[in-house]
Amino acid sequence: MAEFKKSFIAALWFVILTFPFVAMKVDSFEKVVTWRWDNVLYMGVGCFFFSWLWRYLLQRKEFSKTEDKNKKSLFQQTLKDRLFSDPKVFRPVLIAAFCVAVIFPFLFSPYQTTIMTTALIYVVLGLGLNIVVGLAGLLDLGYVAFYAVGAYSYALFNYYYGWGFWSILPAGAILAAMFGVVLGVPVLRLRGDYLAIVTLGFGEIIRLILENWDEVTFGPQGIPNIPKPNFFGLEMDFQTTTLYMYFVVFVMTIFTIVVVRRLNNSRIGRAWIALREDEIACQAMGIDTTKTKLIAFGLGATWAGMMGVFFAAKNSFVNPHSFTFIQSAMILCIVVLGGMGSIVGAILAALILVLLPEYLRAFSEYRMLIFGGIMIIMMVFRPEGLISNVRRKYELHGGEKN
Amino acid sequence: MKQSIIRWAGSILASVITLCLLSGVSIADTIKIGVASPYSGDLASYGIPAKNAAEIAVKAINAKGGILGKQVELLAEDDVCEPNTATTVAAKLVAAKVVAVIGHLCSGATEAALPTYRDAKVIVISPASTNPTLTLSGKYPNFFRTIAHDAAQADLQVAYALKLGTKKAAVIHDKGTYGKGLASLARDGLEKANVEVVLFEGITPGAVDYSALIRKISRAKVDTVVFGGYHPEASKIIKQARQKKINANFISGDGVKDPSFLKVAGKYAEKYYASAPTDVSQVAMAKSVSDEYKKVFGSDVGTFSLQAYAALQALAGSIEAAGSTNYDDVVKAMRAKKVNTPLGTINFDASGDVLGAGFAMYQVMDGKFVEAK
Amino acid sequence: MMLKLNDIHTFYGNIQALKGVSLEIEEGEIITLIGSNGAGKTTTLMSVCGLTPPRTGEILFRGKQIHALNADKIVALGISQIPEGRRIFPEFTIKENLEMGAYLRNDKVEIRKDLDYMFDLFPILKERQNQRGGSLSGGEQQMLAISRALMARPTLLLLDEPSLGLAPIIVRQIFDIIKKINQEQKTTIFLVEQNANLALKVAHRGYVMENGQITLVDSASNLLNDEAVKKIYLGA
Amino acid sequence: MQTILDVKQLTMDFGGLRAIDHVDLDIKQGEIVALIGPNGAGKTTFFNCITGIYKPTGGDVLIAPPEKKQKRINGKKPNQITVAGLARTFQNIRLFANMTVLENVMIGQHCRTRTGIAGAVFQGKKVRAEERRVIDYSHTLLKKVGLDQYVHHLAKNLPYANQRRLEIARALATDPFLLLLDEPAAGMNPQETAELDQFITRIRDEENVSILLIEHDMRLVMSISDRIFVVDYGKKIAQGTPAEIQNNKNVIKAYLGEDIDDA
Amino acid sequence: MDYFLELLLGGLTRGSIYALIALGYTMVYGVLGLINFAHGEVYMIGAFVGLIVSGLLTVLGWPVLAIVAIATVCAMVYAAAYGFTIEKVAYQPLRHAPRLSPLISAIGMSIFLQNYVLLAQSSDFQAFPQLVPDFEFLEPYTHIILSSELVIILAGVVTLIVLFLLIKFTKIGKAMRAISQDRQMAMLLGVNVDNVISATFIIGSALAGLGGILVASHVGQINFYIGFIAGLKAFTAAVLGGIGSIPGAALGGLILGWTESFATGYVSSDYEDVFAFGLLVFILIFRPAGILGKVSSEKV
Repeated sequence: MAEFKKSFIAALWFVILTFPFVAMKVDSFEKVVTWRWDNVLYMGVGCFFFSWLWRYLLQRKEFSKTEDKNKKSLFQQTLKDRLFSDPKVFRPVLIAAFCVAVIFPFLFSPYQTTIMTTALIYVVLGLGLNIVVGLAGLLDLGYVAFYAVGAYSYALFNYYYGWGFWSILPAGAILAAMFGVVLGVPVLRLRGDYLAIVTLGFGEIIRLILENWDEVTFGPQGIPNIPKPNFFGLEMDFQTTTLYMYFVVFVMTIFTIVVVRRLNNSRIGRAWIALREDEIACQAMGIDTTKTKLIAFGLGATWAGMMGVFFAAKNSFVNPHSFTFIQSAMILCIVVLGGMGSIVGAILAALILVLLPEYLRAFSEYRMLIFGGIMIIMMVFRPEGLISNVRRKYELHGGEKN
Repeated sequence: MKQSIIRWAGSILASVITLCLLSGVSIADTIKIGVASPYSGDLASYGIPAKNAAEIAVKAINAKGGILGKQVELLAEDDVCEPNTATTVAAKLVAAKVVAVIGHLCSGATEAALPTYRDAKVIVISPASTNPTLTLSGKYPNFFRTIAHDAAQADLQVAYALKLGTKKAAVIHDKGTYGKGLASLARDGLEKANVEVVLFEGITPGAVDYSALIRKISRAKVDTVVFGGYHPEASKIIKQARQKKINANFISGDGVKDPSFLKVAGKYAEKYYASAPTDVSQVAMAKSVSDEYKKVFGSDVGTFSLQAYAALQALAGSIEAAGSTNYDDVVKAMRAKKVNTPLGTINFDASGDVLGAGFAMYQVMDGKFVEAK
Repeated sequence: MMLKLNDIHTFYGNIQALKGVSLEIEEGEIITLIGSNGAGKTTTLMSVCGLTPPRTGEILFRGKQIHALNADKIVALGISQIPEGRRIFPEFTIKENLEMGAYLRNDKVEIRKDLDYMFDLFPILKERQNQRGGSLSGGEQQMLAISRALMARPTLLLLDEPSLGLAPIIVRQIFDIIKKINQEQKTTIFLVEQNANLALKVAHRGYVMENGQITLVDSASNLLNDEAVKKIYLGA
Repeated sequence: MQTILDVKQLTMDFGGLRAIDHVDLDIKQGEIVALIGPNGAGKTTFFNCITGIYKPTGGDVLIAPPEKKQKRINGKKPNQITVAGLARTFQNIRLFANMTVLENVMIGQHCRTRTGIAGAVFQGKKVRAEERRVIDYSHTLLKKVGLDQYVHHLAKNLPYANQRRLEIARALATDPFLLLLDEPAAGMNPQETAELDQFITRIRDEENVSILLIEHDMRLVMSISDRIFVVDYGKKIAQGTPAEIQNNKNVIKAYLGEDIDDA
Repeated sequence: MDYFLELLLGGLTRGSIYALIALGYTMVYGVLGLINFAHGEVYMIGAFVGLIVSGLLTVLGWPVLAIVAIATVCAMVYAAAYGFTIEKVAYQPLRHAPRLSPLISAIGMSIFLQNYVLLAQSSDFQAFPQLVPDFEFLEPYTHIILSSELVIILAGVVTLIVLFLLIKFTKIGKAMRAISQDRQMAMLLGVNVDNVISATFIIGSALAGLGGILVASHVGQINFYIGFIAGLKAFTAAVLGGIGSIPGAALGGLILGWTESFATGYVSSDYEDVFAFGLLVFILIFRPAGILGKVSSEKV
């Protein structure tokens, strides 16, 4: 009964809170008020059950904290450990995922392939930002700037000099990396949230320059007719092009995963994590923190630049509207939702965040409302992200001999 | 915890698969038409009325027995006005085997989506994309629009500015594809006509106020201000300008000729000039559509509602004329067949621009848009 | 009986820090809890104060259950803690720090009186009353921390490692004051200390803690002579 | 004996406040030297000046690594100073909490290894060999400090005393000739402190480093130091052998108090 | 000179708006160390409540003065209630979560609220009645300052003074400052942290609601998206002035307002945001914690 009362109070509170919004619609110039009492009823009933569910889930979350300890040693820990560290389990899972990804476009419609292509773009972007935020711990809210640099370098080099996709792909990546380093030099001594707002500012500045520098970038009109990458000069129809673009981004994704994984477990990756954990101690260990940060920033930007080039090719059109702050926020969400520093997590989160709004299209207008709600719920019930980064265990044979 | 995640992911996967299957299964023997425009984000206020109008049009068509005896099914998709989402939407609609698409709204989104439709032989009729190159480039034989492109509008604005005796002008825009495009064309036209353009600047849509720019305009002492952009910004600008006692003429495009503009700007809107598609509000058909719209959705028709309605009717008429949904036949019919719509009797020229629905200049008089003499 | 802990178990997330701790404090006593770092001494204090409430077990203050109360309610009952590391508000002046100590009190006149008493107790604080708390040295901060806690007029004072990081000469002063408070104000004191030698010299009774459990209880003098305690905690 | 660290007239001002006032200090090879003084006397500031966290306002810090020429290091960045051969620990333990014990030590080797981005990506023979070497060396170090059963544990899960040891091991991994320890016995009980006593001496002998430490625990200081420096209010008030310091009037007045037995 | 004065006053108006919203960011950051990304949406909610209430009362034929007063109070109360609820739903369960998690739930909350208002009140721009009457004594000066601008500036000044006194001298203000320095210690002294955090959200949100209704009445229109840009700018202002510092938020708002105003007036409005963000970057390079923020050098 206490539960009932709590839910009732919550429902009442939300009804009062939402009352002016859902019940009334006012046109103050024609002086008409439209009343919509039915909405109030839906709101009340909905909130009543939702608050019940919410509290139930919160309790479960609290409860599982206690239980975890006991269970973990027996079952949970081993499952997770085996999934990510034991090659006997990890390899088949990997191979299976790989196979599914390869045959995916043959099984599903070009639409599914297109959204999967978009999802893979975000996987790579997420992994790139993961280097900066997840590993090195530098909160970057302007990541989209480097994405824009990549996209525009393809669009512009192609427009003015007729360069092709494959030659600009590395050029765009390098250009973005250079931008990363140049922007990084003055701002990287800032900490935490200050760094965040400055990078946000840089992201906006780059977008505004693209928007205002008509002579070169064509401003908000954007640049149309950007060619798709050619495949030995073959003419392709819509289906084949979609397929081809999917495989291009798929190969890029695999490449990214391999590189990021190797970096993560290397001397440089360890330095990044040390930097994230404790900057002062990191410096005291003889690590040049400025250089390490710049490498992280530059490398993160590289992936954004690379994906920018691909993005321009995929849409055959770029304009500044594609590179707003919301995009940066999306990519950051991928990193945090996935679990800071975790590669598998970033992949999963990118898939969820891109595919979810697509599959929520069935809810039409409610799409973004639900999306926002799910973001809150995921964070409340799984604040450390989907998968926490497990540190690698290095083999130790040499030491044993002594 | 781990388990619940897996279970959760599983249920998502299951629903995804179901949805995929559902989208694959289609009810036979309907004609599918897509509507793509923004229903979320900052431009939703243009996209939703266009979609609503299309829904009314389809209802009317279906009530009369459909096209070629088949019912019409409308697939509405949100493109958020983003090029990337637009290509996804295009792929989705193509996969759903639509005959034609009404949309997209933003020229950028249209531009990005068009190649996909062209390759899949899908007709696209935009109610709102006015960027001239979309038709003039000749790259998209599948593209039509029920709204004249910006160059025509800009010419009209320049002609009017000259008629008002403009010697010195300020051209303002909202940095958007539509606004800046139109404003640039107007500026070029004015300069060609030897009018001194003292200001050419963009404002940030959504900014809390524009007082600094207003003061700058006031100081420049111009005869005419041309604003390229939409009505929310226009009403903010005109309101503040009149309050600051600026008496220059204001000229804008169709983005401003909106009932909301009159409501929001109120008395300050008086004498504002706006070029727009020829007023059809007295045409019986447009009137009945507006009434129907108000009845169903409880609000006035939006900026592009009638264009969207007309696009659907033009399409329906052309399919009827072609006698099938065959792409080549319908495209041919689109050019040849004159269809009666709320915009008047229209068909399309070789490049896809609308014929029979032109632009006229309007001015706000006593709280209404009246055709300017 | 002033305070009674009855078989409390406390967790930090998944880690169990206290595994069934029971102890008792009589009115007017000084008791001390000694043990190595990480044994759970600080957690015991935090559990009493409601910052890390025990998951099971009960805490009674003058016979009343307090383990389910919020921290502010517990403070209102007259339990104050001086946490490890002093935790002076660095941006507040010394006076503001002291006033923060009397946060739950509304008797302006009495607060004024207590403020004067603190300034008598530690003249250095009076001298510097308008300086920022962050500008004090470690020893001065400890004095401020003690007087700030006393501003709440506690009947039970919990002290966590008051000697940590202080010069030997300061440590002696601090311990003198602890004794003085106990004698003059009749405040019951629960002292957690690394420096067992000193702690046992001022305390009446002592508890020894290892790995989240109480392993030994006795009078302070007995503990001082206990061979095992001597070896591990007294360094003899 | 060669002088490996020579601090001359070191001065440090914060705004108008003089935290260190013309302090001289020197360390000879193989020595264990302690720096003691009341709280706020400027001991940690002194450390921070030497290790580059602060830039001293005046004076010189000169180092002379074994078999190398003497050079001036004041104003250099902390990482450059570590590369030059000075390693330190912190008063409040600063481990990389979410990394494993082994990785913590491996980080120490960072400045003695070379692998770059390209190397990490392509994983060539040289890179793998270097990685192997780092792992083995770190493991050996961990064995020496007695932490080898914890290699794969996260640093934050270690018991307190072992965290202190790990911090020392991590500092040793940077291959220093001088180790600076900031209150290594803080928070340890007498037994642990006694073990630390032996541990520090052993490190000095086995790893061939000299040691400078700040400490409040007089028992430890008196038993392991070769020489002691005492500072108060930023000024050096005494220096000498433990016996000399114990009987120095100034030191007793400012720092030790009459009866040092309790502290 | 006149022109300069006009720009100065224009910047002051804009700056006061930024400051009003920035105060909420800075207060929440002070006690929770959290960027409340949904704060801009609270401002939007305030504006909408103002619209709905004033519309309703107009229809009911109430006198103008009563409408203004009630609409303003309702806007503030509702904004405060939303702020309070946002904290309870999206931030309180995340008190012990990793640092970035509340940021993401804040972004989610922002998306959620925008779409909630979009669905409940349509996406159209809605005309907002002019609540502030045209003062007659200002009539000769309207080319320099409008009555609504004057009211915004005054409201900004008054709010700031009240808030400053509140923080400096009241118990709750002291508790807020104590929490921002050391939350656990504040709890040990008997501060009910949850209540103080709620109070912070309530005060900050009420100010945003006030800002919302003032701006809406000045500009004359609102829709569900107005919170985004205003929020972003106000947040920039808060950081510029030194986030966590109340005078800093005010100063940051003013500087940002003036920068934009003068950039538009003397350079081009094309680049007003470039100037705004450029200034931010420039200032943070030289003062890494903002103008009035304290550089908290970590103790080693």
